[in-house]
Formats: sequence, C-alpha cells, structure tokens
Amino acid sequence: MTWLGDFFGDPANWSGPGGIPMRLLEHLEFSVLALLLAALVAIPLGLLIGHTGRGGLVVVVSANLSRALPTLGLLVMFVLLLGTASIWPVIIPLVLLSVPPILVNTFEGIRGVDPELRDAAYGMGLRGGQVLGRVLVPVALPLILLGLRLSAIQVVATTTVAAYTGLGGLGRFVIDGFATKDYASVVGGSVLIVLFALVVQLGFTLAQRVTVSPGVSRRLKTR
Amino acid sequence: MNDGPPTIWEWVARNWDTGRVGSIKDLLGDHLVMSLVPIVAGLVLALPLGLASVRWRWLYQPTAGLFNVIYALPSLPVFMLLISVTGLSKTTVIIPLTFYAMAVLIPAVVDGLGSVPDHVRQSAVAMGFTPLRRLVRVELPIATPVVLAGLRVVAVSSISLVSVGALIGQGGLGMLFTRAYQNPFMPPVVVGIVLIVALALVADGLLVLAQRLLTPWVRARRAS
Amino acid sequence: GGGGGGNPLDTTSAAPSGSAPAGGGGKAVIGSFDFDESVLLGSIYAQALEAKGVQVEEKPRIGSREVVYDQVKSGGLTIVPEYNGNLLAFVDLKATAATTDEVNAALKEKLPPELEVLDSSPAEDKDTLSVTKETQTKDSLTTMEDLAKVSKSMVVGGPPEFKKRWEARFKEVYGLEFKEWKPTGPTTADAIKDGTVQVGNVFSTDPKMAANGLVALQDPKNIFPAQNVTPLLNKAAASDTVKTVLNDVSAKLTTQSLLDMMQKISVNKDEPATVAKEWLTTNGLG
Amino acid sequence: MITFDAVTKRYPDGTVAVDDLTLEAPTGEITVFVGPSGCGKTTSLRMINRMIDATEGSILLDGRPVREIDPPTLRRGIGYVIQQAGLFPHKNIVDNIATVPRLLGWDRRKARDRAMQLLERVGLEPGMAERYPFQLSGGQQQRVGVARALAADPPVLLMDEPFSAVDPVVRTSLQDELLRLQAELHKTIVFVTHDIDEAIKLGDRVAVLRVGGRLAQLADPETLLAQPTDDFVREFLGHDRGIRRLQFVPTDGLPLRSGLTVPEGYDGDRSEPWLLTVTPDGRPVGWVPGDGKGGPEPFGTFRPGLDSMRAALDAALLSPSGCAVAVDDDGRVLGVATRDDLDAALTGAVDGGRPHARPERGHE
Amino acid sequence: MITFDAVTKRYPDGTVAVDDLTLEAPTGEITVFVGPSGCGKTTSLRMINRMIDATEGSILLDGRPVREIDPPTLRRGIGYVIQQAGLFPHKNIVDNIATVPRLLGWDRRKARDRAMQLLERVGLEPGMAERYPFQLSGGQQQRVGVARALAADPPVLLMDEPFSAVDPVVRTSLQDELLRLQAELHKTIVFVTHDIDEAIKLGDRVAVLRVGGRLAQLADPETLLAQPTDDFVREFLGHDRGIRRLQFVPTDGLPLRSGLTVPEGYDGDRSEPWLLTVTPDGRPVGWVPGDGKGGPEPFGTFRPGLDSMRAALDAALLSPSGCAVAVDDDGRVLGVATRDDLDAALTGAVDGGRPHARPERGHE
Ligand SMILES: Nc1ncnc2c1ncn2[C@@H]1O[C@H](COP(=O)(O)OP(=O)(O)OP(=O)(O)O)[C@@H](O)[C@H]1O
Ligand SMILES: Nc1ncnc2c1ncn2[C@@H]1O[C@H](COP(=O)(O)OP(=O)(O)OP(=O)(O)O)[C@@H](O)[C@H]1O
Ligand SMILES: [Mg+2]
Ligand SMILES: [Mg+2]
Repeated sequence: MTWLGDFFGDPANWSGPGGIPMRLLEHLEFSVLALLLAALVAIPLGLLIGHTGRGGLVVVVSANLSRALPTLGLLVMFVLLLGTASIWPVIIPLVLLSVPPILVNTFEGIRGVDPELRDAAYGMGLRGGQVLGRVLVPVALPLILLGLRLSAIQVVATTTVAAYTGLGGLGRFVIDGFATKDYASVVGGSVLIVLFALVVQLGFTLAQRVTVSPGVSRRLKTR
Repeated sequence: MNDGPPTIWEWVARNWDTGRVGSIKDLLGDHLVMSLVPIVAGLVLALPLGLASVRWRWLYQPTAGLFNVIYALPSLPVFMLLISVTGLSKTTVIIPLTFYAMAVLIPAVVDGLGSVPDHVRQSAVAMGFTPLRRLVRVELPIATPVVLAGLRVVAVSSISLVSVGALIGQGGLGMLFTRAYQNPFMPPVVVGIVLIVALALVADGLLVLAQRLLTPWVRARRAS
Repeated sequence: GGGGGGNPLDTTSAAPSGSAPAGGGGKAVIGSFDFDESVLLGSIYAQALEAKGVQVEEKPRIGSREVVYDQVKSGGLTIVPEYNGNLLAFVDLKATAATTDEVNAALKEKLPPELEVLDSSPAEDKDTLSVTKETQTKDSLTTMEDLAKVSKSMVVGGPPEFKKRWEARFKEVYGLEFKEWKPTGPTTADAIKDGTVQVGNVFSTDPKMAANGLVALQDPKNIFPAQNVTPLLNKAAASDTVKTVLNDVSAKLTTQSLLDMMQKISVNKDEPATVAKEWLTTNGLG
Repeated sequence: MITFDAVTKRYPDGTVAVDDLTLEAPTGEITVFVGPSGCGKTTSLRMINRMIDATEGSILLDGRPVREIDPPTLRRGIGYVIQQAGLFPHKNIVDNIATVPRLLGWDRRKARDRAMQLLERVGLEPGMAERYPFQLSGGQQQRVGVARALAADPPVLLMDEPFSAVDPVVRTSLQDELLRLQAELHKTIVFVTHDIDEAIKLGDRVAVLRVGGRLAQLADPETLLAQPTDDFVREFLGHDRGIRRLQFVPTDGLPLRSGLTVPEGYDGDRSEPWLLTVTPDGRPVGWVPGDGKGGPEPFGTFRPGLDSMRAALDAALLSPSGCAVAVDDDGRVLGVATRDDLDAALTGAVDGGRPHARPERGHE
Repeated sequence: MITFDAVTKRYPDGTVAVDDLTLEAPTGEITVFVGPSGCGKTTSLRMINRMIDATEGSILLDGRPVREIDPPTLRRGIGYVIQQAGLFPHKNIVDNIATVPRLLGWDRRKARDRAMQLLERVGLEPGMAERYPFQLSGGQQQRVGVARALAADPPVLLMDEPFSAVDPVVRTSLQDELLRLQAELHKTIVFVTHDIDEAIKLGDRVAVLRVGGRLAQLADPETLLAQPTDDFVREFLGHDRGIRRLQFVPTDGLPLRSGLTVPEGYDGDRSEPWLLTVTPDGRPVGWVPGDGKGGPEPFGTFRPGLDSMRAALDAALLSPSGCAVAVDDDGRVLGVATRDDLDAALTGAVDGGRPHARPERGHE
C-alpha cells in the first residue's frame, strides 16, 4: 500500500505531459478512437451480413482466427512497418483486434433473432430497412453491446501494451516503472488501468440498462 | 557469413535450434508451458466451481460477477501487480491466464450442466442412479460439448495472450517481438505471429478432434 | 520516490525459467541487459567459460540495470557484462570520476562486499546525447553546453530509465531542461531521425548513429563517464577459472571489434550468440 | 374477395408446394385451409400478402392482382397472425398493437387510443397495456397478436395456425373469441390449421389440401362431413364423422313433450315407463321408473335451438328412458325429446336434407 | 399392489399437492390418475418411487412401506416413463435401454441382448439400435422410453403423461401397443394423464383427482361414464359422455339383417325404402332408394363384435337409410343393422344393463 501512497502522493505524477491526467486522457483518446473506428466498420458490416445472411461463415472463421493473433506481435509489426512518427501503427492493430468481436456479435445478434419475428415484421408491411432498424436492432442490441464491450476491454488492454512502443497512455507508468525499478509507478499505473477497465465495464453495463428494452432483457418482474 | 540481413527462411534455419537460450525451439517450449498450464488448471478449477454454482444457485451470481470483472482486467497490469507475489517467473503469467480461463469455463460448465434437459435428469433419478453416478455418467457427458466449446475459446486466447508476458521477460514466443523491436527486423515478428497462430490452430484442431471422439452423438447430429 | 525495501523487483529471481539457485554451486549464471550489445557480451562470456569447462546458465534480456544489479547482488545472477561508468553512477549518484582508472578505483571502493569487478576491457560504449546533422547545423551545436540555449524547446528521447538517471545531472552540470522526456527505447535513433524527438540518448557503438546521420554532442565536463566493458561478479561464484577466462576476454575486446560485431547484429541481423561464437573462435578463445 | 387463379408455387429446390390451386375466399367469410403437414397451407397463405410470390397463376384481391401492388403497401392492408404471435419483445403491448397504425402515419395519440380499444375488444384488461410480451401467457400473447393484426382495420386477415401453440382449453376460448369478433367485424379471413375440428368449428368454407399442394375438396363444413369427395378426405376427417355431422343438425324443430315431467313426490298416473322429476322451480332431479320403484336415475340435458342434435343425442344416451331433457339457459326444464322424435329428426336430417345451421359453439 | 394410505404431500411453500389420498393400484392392472392441471397427479406418482417423499401417510409396495427402501434400490425395481421420454442424448438406443440392467450389474452382453429383445417387443427395428435418440421420431423415442422402463423386467411401471407430446395418430398407436404389451406382461401400471379419453381407453381403474389433490372418484371407466359422483367429475368427463359410453356397449348381440343387400344391377323387389348394393365379392357400393331412382348414397360400416356400439351408431348416422353396414375384417358385408335394432340395443345398454366389454381398440 505504501507504493500506492508513493505514487498517488507524488505531486510530480499529477502534472505535465507525463502526469496522471495527461496519461489518462491519452489512454482514453487512443481507446475511444480505436473503438469508434472499429465500430464504424464492424457494426454496419455485421448488420448487413446478419440481415442478408450472406458471408456468415467467413465472419465466424475470421473472428476465431483473430483471437489467435498476438497483440504484441501486431503492434511491433506495424511499428516496424510504419515507424513511430504517427499514432497509426498503434491504432491500426487496435482496430484490427477489436473489429472481430463487434462484427461477430452484431452478426450473431441479428441472425439469431427469431425468424417468426422477422416474418411478423415483414407481414405487417415494414420495409427491409424498417425491419432492421425497428425490430432486429433493438432485439439484437444486447449482443451488439456485448461485442462492443468485449472490444472495449480488449482495446483498453492493448492500449496498455502499446505503451511499449513509445506511445503514451497509462501503460507508460507500468512499463517505465518496470524499467526503472520504480515499483510504486508500476503498482499505481496498474491500479489506474484496472480501474479504467472496470469503469469501461461498468459503463457498458449501464449503457445496456439504458438502451436495451426491458422487454428484451426481461428485467421486469411480472406483477 | 554473408552481408545484409538474412531472408526469413535463413533466419529461421539459423535460429530454430541454436542449442543456446532463446532459440525459437526454446521459446516455443516456454510458450507451450505457459499456455497449456492455464488451460488445464483453468479446467480443473472451473469444474468444481461450476458444479458448486449449479448445486447452490446463490453462488453463481457472485462467482460469475467476480470472474466477469477479472476477465475485464488487462493482462499487463495484472502481470505487474502479481510480480510482488510471484516474482519474475512463469508463474506470474500462468496465474492470470488461469483466471481468464476460469472466467470463460465456469459459465461454460454451468451452461453445460444447464443444457441437460430436466426430463433427462429426472429419468436418471427415476432409474436409480445415485447422485454421484448421475453426475459422472449422465450430466457431465451431456455437458461436454458446451464445456469443450468454452475450452476452445480458452485455448486460443491463452496461447495468444502469453506473448504479452514478454514485457516482463516471460513471453515465450512473444520474446521474438520484443527482440525484433529492439533490433528492428521483421522476420522474428512474422515467425512469432505465425507460430502463435499455428499453435492456436493446432490446439483448436485437437479440441475439435477431442469433441468428435468424446461426443459422437453430436457428430451424428451434424451428419444427418 | 524510490521503491523502498519491499520492492519485489529487488528481491525476486529474474530467471525466465523460474528456478534460480542462489549463486555458487560451481555454475555460473550469466545475465544481460535487455539490449543486443549486452546480450552479445553475455554470450561471449558464456561461451568462453563453457569452452573452458565451466558450467553455465544464460539468462539474457533480463531488463535494465536497476533490475539486473539487484539480481547479481542477491546471487540470482553471478556474472553480468557491465559498463564501468554507468555502474559507478548507479552505485554512487554523486560520483564524478571520469577516466577508466578513476572510475574503476571508485568502483572498488563503492561496491558492496559481495560484488567485485574484473579487469576492464579497452572496448568502450559511451552514452551520448545525439542530434541530427541538420539540427547540429541549424542550432550550431557542438557540445552539450551549446544545447542549453535550445533545450527548453526540445523533446529528448531515450530508454525509460534515462530520465530518472540523468534529469538532475543534466540540469546541474549543463543547465539542460527539456520540454518533454519521451521514452523511445530502442527506437531512439530512429525517433531522432524522424523528428519525434530532437535529441536523444544513443550509444556510441550503435550502428544507427552512422546509418541515420546522427552526431554525438561533445561532453566537455565528462558527465558521461568512461564506459569500458567490465564484468561484474558476485564473489560467491567467482572462481579462479572464471576470472582468468573473463580477463582474457576483456583483454582482447576492443571498441572496434564491438562496433564490428554490433554491425553484424544490427544490419545483418545475425544472432548475438552466433556473432559471439565467431569472435571467440577468431580470437582463439572459443 | 381473394381469388386464387391456377396458382402454382415451385420452390427453387424443385419442391412443388402448391399445385394449380384455384379457389375463392369470399368477402366477410372465414375460409379455412386444412391438411396434413407440408401440404402447402402456409405457402398458399403467404402468397396472398406476397411474403412468397407465386410461380404461376395469379392471386387477386377484390379483382386486382396482388402482383401489381408494392408488397409493404399490400401487407399494411392485410392483418397477419402467426403461431407464436410474433410480438415484438422490445415493445410493450400497446406499442405492439399500434405498430401498423404508426407505420401508416397515424399520430401517436390516435394510434394508442385505437390500440387500447382493441386491447379491450380481444378481452384483455387495460392494465396489461404497459406490459411486455414476455410477461403474458401464451393465450394472452395470441390475443395481442390478433389485436395487432386488426389495428389498422384491414379488410383481410391471414391467420397461420394462430392457436396451435396454446393448450386446448385456451385454444377453445380463443376460437370462440375469434367467432365473436368476426360476427361483429365481418373480415375476410383466411385461416390455416391442421386440426380438422378447428377447421369445422371456424370455417364458413373449408379447403382440404393434400400433400403436393393439390386441392382435395372445398366445401362448407356440413357438406364436407356429409360428402367427402374421396378416401383421403374421409380419412382426414376421422372416425367420428357421422356423429360429428350432427353438430350441423339444428334442434329447433324437435317436438318436446311436456307430459313426462312431474313434481317431486308425484303420486299420479304411472303408465309411462319413465318420468322426469323436477324441483318446484323447474330444475330436473332425475328419471324415476313409471312404477315408482327406484331412485332418480341420471339424465342428460340440451338447449333446444342453441345446441345441436349432437348434444340432444348425447343427452338421450345418458338417460335410462332414452329421452333428452330440454332446458332453457337457466337450466329449467322446457320439455322432453323422446327417442322416437329424435330418431325422426335424425333420419330427416341425414336422409337428404342438407341443414345449414352454424355448428354449436362454446357449449359447456 | 401399490397402496396409498392417507397420503398427504405439502410442499415447503405450503401448497398442498396431494390431500389425504387413499387408494389401491392392484397388481397386474392399469390404474390411471386423471385430472386437471395441477391436481397432484405427478406428485402422487412420484411419491411411489420416492422422487418425492410424502409428508403424511404412507405408500406401500406389496405391503412394504416404500419409506423403508433405499431410493436408488427402490427405483431400479420400478420402471418410469415420462413425457419427453427422457432418453439420454449421449447414448445410443440400445445403451439407453440397457441402462438399468447395467446399473443392476448385468454383464454388457446380457444387457444388450435384453435390450435388443425389448427393442423388437416395442415394435422397433433392430437397425435402430445404434442410432442416437435425436435421430428418432417422437413416437419412436417414446417406444424406446417404454422399452427402457421394461428393461430390468420390473413388476411396477409408472407412466407420467407418456404420450402427450406426440401427435394424435401416433398417440393412438402407442396406446394400442401399451395395451398389447400389458396383455402379455401383466405389469402393475400407474398411468398419469390429463386426457380423459386416454384414461378411459387404458384404465382398468380410473382415479379422478381434483385440484388440491383430493380424490374425486375411483372407478372402472364404464362406471365412471355412467355414474359420475358429482358435477366436477361430470364436467371433467366432457359433453360427449353419453356417446362415449357407447364404447363400452358391445355389438356382439346386434341382430343383422341380410335381406337388404342386393347385387349391382339388381332388378327385383323394391318394397324396402333403401337397399344396399354390393359388388360380386361382397363389398358395399352404396345405398340406393327402394324405388331405384338415384345413385348410390354414402354408407358407414362397423365390425360386429370388434367395434363398439359407438362405431355402429356412427355408421348408421352416415347412411341415409339410418342402417349401419356390418362388415368383416376384409370389408365384406355381413349384413345390416337397422335403426330399430340399434335403438333397441342402445336402450337395453343404457337402461340398467352395465356392460363390461373393453373399450374398442385401434379401429380405423
Ligand atoms: N423455402 C422453401 N424451400 C423449399 N421447400 C419449401 C420451402 N418452404 C416450404 N417448402 C416445402 O413446401 C411444402 C409446403 O410447405 P408449407 O410450409 O406450405 O406446408 P404447410 O402445409 O404449412 O405445413 P405445416 O402444417 O407443417 O406448417 C413442404 O413440402 C415444404 O417442405
Ligand atoms: N416443488 C414444488 N413446490 C411447490 N409447489 C409445487 C411443487 N411441485 C408442484 N407443486 C404444486 O403442486 C400442485 C400439484 O402439482 P403436480 O405437478 O403434481 O400436478 P399435476 O397434476 O401433475 O399437473 P400437470 O397436469 O400440470 O402435470 C400444483 O399446484 C403445483 O403447482
Ligand atoms: Mg405451415
Ligand atoms: Mg404432471
């Protein structure tokens, strides 16, 4: 616990480009940027594939493969390929890694909607887009959010590792602390990252509460 | 020795087995140890916990919640925090990976046992199975496909996660990445990625094979 | 603040195998820092010792000096290729010794009783602060003193431990204050070249100095001490054979041969162990 | 009116689901498609609202080929009810019902009012409006499904085995409700079922299909029971066909004798073999032998006019006298139909006369 | 024999599922528990093999309280069949059937032989032995369930709505098969159903339970239909009770007239109002009016002795003549039962006489 005191108690850790607030902001920036880009690619694609039912196998297989890809390997590969002048060598692998969970869950969510329901919607005169937007997406939302959450968890973790390649973010405290035997920095940084991850997790739980209809989550009790 | 960097094949040939520490073969061995131990240990630990969660239903929510949280923790800081307990050793990588494995496998065990239709369970009781025998002969076999599906996820992600351990000097094949970063050179990165993915695919394939052998009734379903 | 007595990085074994017999036992445990030159030197030591029948275990790429030093002290490692100047700076923050002899003398005095250094080799790999030729021309920089006038607008890069080690000394001796300290690790030379940082800590034997068109600023006040390659030993493991072999190695090792070997590693991507073996054979040591 | 004109549906894999189907589903009536599994009922139904397009022939809605109508527009004018109700799980009940009105651009308030009104009409309490589908029983969900299909007051309703997933008791009440609603609303309904009893109960006309999608017989239920065209239809109708037919024989004209009822403690003429004892307020107690020896024996009752000859025969078979006791809605004795009179009526009905009463409904 | 002696079951939440139940299920007979949902049928059944333990009272198996027997041991001696068959999905058919013998320690070979033998007995082909349950239809699964329950030749069989998940046609054949098996094996069977038709068809004795777990009536099926003890039982028996009773009236003694059958192209006496035309090999063609004007009209047939009066009446109601055509197993005309003769037989049966025939089986 003294490590935590040492770390959080040191005013030098609270200011400047290497301070906690800046690092936190950087971490947030990389994570949000990567997740946003991934979502922009994966959600429309997942909706399309789920809705039309074409290409599902490719999605599932590639998602399985992507789980096997080592984060650190990708990071190093892109840094070697593109250099460290911009943040893209880090953002690209982050996006690559977070597309599959969103894609698969969106796809599975849409595809898993009871065919009767889809039928009923068409039978009532909804057009293709309306069926997707008004019925399939709300019903598949829990899975879509799950995909986003899994990706977010992964992005936060990978952003941490990305500090190894000289990028900012909370991973700096851990990696620099490790190199300089400053265990207070290691512990403090780790705790910050863990808290960050938990807040992300909590955020998604709350988002789920707010956006998913109680009729789908079945959270209401009868009577 | 000629000038200029070797091709990827030359590099592999030179470094596959140098007989010294850090050869590819050596790293591969480390990698296997650090990924297989969590898979096996995760399963061994998840089984009793899953069973307990089914027996005492109140246990499931807190257990699942806890492991859900654990699963969300990034591996690097967890490795780092664990150093104060286990030091700079393989154990530091193995322990968190075991917990990640449990986070996937406990729900799999619970779902697997939940996939045993109630009427099947009732039948077993009515036929005079004792509880233990029922568990071993009826419930666990029926739960196997679901548990194996979870195990496949665990195997693949454990194998790829080990590489992060390179940042504390315990990465198995991940060490190829840090090495290639310090002395910028692509072949080790490519070889590392390829070997890790291949390892994951092999593990996955073996589990699929196990699934076929252990659960012929599932395979039969696909065939018909 | 420092880690205090409970720092787990102090006390635990850095062994990748997880089982480190504490020192002695006739078996030499050779560690190295996490950069290729150190790994190369470690490998040279190891193979030289093996050739003379000493039982050896290698634990390469353990980490920074902060981590490795404690391992040697505690006996988890018994031999590490060190650089005498930096080692001195590490054990005595106020040390001002600059020449090889001064440094080695100071070291003998400051090292704790369980540790000793063997003969220094003539081979030297100094820390530098380097900039691109363009920067040098533009800001007319020759020495580190010249840097003071522009340092506030510059980002400095280096390994993660660089800031902690040098920030205070730079300010005190040359009045250097930088805009930002960026941990660029092994990519420092590239970072200087591509402008991510304007000035950085590059080793004098780094083949990238030349490849990237970098120039090292002069260090008139000898803030970077002599950096002769010097074996650091835990006395518990120091047998006469070991000492003889390592002193023979140090005697043959020159800055030029170090540069040549690093060239093979950095440019030809040869493995340190292979390069080491080659050198030992050529010099009749392996 | 919905017209099938030589309609054939061939699926891409070659299955002929519907083969040269020609029939009419008249306006304001219930036309039932019945037949064994896979005979093309669903396919036929779904060709009407173009969920499936016919391969050959054409389907006309009031004379206009559906092929010419944009499918979503067509569907908004046709109610569609399916087995699991197909309710939207993410919308509450009232929003589910209001779906089509909203699609048609009604304002929110009007759509909700309409939905609330329909909720009541299908026999659900207004308190259920804010619930979600999963909070309802199967029968309640099915009611909401019907309400939703009716929301925009479409003239046509397609129902595909809507009641087959609920238990028999609930199913009966759903059927009764549908008939009650139809009596008010006079929709043109096409109803699919594989349950012949349901078909006979609900259909104004019943189309029996055979596997391969061929029409085996199209007739009103009475005719169907009396004159199945072939063995397939006969088999499909089951082994109670003769007795079941009696459902369509009315009891209006049945002569009722009143001389056989006597008060409790009666002590008069005993020339009849059996006499029916009644309470002072006219409720039956039981049959006593003419000779006065023996307690009251069981009896069976029917409601003349309301119940069919099937009920009357059943009542007669329950009485030792062989007579059926006629009662009013309150259970008071109206008279007694003797075995002879019943026989005469039965013979009259079966023997040529083709009765056209609705089948009995919701009795017991 | 299974004896319920003042058995009460109260669940921890206070629900009284079974209330003071006393009855006997005699050895070698089928006792059916029937009643509305939630009346405690399943609870009663499961107390026999101690899947549930009684709160009060005791259950005896051949005089020995089940409470004294170790549950697994008890259960291995009692066959148990349930709705979903409860087959083990991970074992093939033959291993499923051999489960209890294996539990009892039979060697593998003997258990398999026994299983193969039973497979045949329940009407499945030996080729199915290696299949897995999901590869079987619902009806086949149910047969395997029965075979499995019989595997160790237990004297007692408990069956909880075993046939309720299969379609009506298959259900009928499963019921028939059960009766056939029972005629060979003479097990003591307790059978639970909520279907009164099934209860009447299968039961030697039928116990009607009411909600709250009270016994409403215990009787053989004929008595039950003829003399329901109260309104609850009467209601439960349904509105076809009178007609249904006819199932228990045999057609053996029914007089058959042969003078009404004539060959095709007949040209003789036409004093009868209707005549039945038959082919040269004796098969019925149809009724023609006595005056010879009009084509052949439909007819209905029954098999005297085999079919009950219910079938005869149904046949009569299908003919314009009101006469039922009696045929042999090959469909050749044996004679004609006239309306009058049927009436007399009906009256005789209903009027006091208590027939004791088994209900008709497997007709059509
Ligand atoms: N999309 C399709 N592709 C190929 N064949 C189909 C398709 N849909 C249905 N069929 C086949 O067409 C035939 C008629 O199917 P349909 O669903 O109309 O039958 P149904 O009478 O509704 O049966 P059920 O009572 O089982 O619902 C069946 O043989 C079915 O297998
Ligand atoms: N474990 C239990 N705890 C509390 N009440 C129960 C329990 N099991 C059954 N009951 C209640 O006991 C009563 C009898 O249940 P039981 O299952 O015996 O009925 P059943 O006649 O078999 O009904 P069904 O025809 O629906 O199968 C019901 O009211 C039921 O709700
Ligand atoms: Mg259908
Ligand atoms: Mg039950």
